[in-house]
Amino acid sequence: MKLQLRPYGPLIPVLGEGPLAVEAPVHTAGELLDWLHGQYPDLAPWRRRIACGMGASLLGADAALTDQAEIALIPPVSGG
Amino acid sequence: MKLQLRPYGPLIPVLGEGPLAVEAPVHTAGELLDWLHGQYPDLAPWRRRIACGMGASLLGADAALTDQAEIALIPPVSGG
Amino acid sequence: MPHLTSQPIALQPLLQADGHADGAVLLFTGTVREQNEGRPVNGMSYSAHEAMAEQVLGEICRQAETDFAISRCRIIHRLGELALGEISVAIAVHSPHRDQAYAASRWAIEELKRRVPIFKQEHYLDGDSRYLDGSTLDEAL
Amino acid sequence: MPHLTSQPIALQPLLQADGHADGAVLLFTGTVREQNEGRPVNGMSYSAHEAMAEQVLGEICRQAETDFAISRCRIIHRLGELALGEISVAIAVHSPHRDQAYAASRWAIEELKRRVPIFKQEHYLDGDSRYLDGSTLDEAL
Repeated sequence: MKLQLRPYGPLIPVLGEGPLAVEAPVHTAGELLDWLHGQYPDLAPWRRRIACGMGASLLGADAALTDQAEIALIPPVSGG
Repeated sequence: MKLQLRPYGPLIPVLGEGPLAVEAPVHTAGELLDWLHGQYPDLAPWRRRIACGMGASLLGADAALTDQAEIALIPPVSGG
Repeated sequence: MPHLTSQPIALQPLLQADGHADGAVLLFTGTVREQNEGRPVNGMSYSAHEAMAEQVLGEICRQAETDFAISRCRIIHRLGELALGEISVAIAVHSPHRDQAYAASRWAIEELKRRVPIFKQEHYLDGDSRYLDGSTLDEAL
Repeated sequence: MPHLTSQPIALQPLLQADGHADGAVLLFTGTVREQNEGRPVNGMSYSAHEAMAEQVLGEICRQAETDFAISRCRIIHRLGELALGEISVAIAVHSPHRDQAYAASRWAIEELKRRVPIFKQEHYLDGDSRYLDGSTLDEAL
């Protein structure tokens, strides 16, 4: 499906400012991240450390994605 | 000996604003308080709860008093 | 009142009480330090997933108010470029009693660091910059 | 800088940092509440053994700075007649890290309540007044 990816924080130097339009053979948030790690080996430091978000909510690994969705890619947080 | 007593806080309604000039047959801070409790039965709620001070320091029970000293009578503290 | 701002954080409104029911106010502020892990720092950038950060900060405030029985918790986090000494975050807790104020404030700053999608980039005196490593979100996949 | 004042406590100077070494500032303020133990209050008077209170407050600040490895501890206590909502005490701790700031601030307010010869008299809405019971000094005889 087609997705708009929006990387945050330290993912921006790797993936660009975004939104990043991709066409990925995936159905869930977990599959999207697996696919993304395959496409972008430079994401290796963030293996199992990226959360997916849609709107103001986080998505579980099994959350179904919909075509054209905008998905936030959220690395570890460091506010304060 | 002659002493000037300076009561603080809730001791003021009992002993007056002070300084209170007394002539007391005592040598130490502990003896002074014992004598004072004898003279002022209304001090009963503060039995073992008054500290004596001289200048900016507290006096132990055995601290020797000197004639004409000004002695602070310090009830439980309630700042904050 | 938004939790995120690109302007310097004004503390006075955070300290202002709504009434006279509270005996304790505790204000925590975090500021940009001149060094981190031994490296001289000359500034900091903060960015955020703003919609999510607003929501999570609101949840933290409401949960602090409920769980610690305090009257009010407000959190403001700065975004953008910050110079040395500038305030990056302020947490103000108003409470009838001080015990709860300290506990709630301490909890709120830890929750913020653990859960809120804000990202800190340190700028060093030597011209280098670095995103700081942080706390992986629970839902990370 | 004296620790006791009969003027309203100004918070801004307490928040002002000396440099850029500190990442955390914690400000605690105690204010006059509209009720205590269920009785409606309309004001408070604070008096002190001023010389001794100044000295003990100075000792508390210095000990906080040493024992908790913080940069600065300042305490200001108000004396005289206070209306509802007025600040009776402010404790400001500046510290490189927040853990020590919270620990030092908490310790300082407890020490103040335990050791500093200040006396609080509550004034009630019904015209009655009462000195609050407090903490007996260690040297009490």
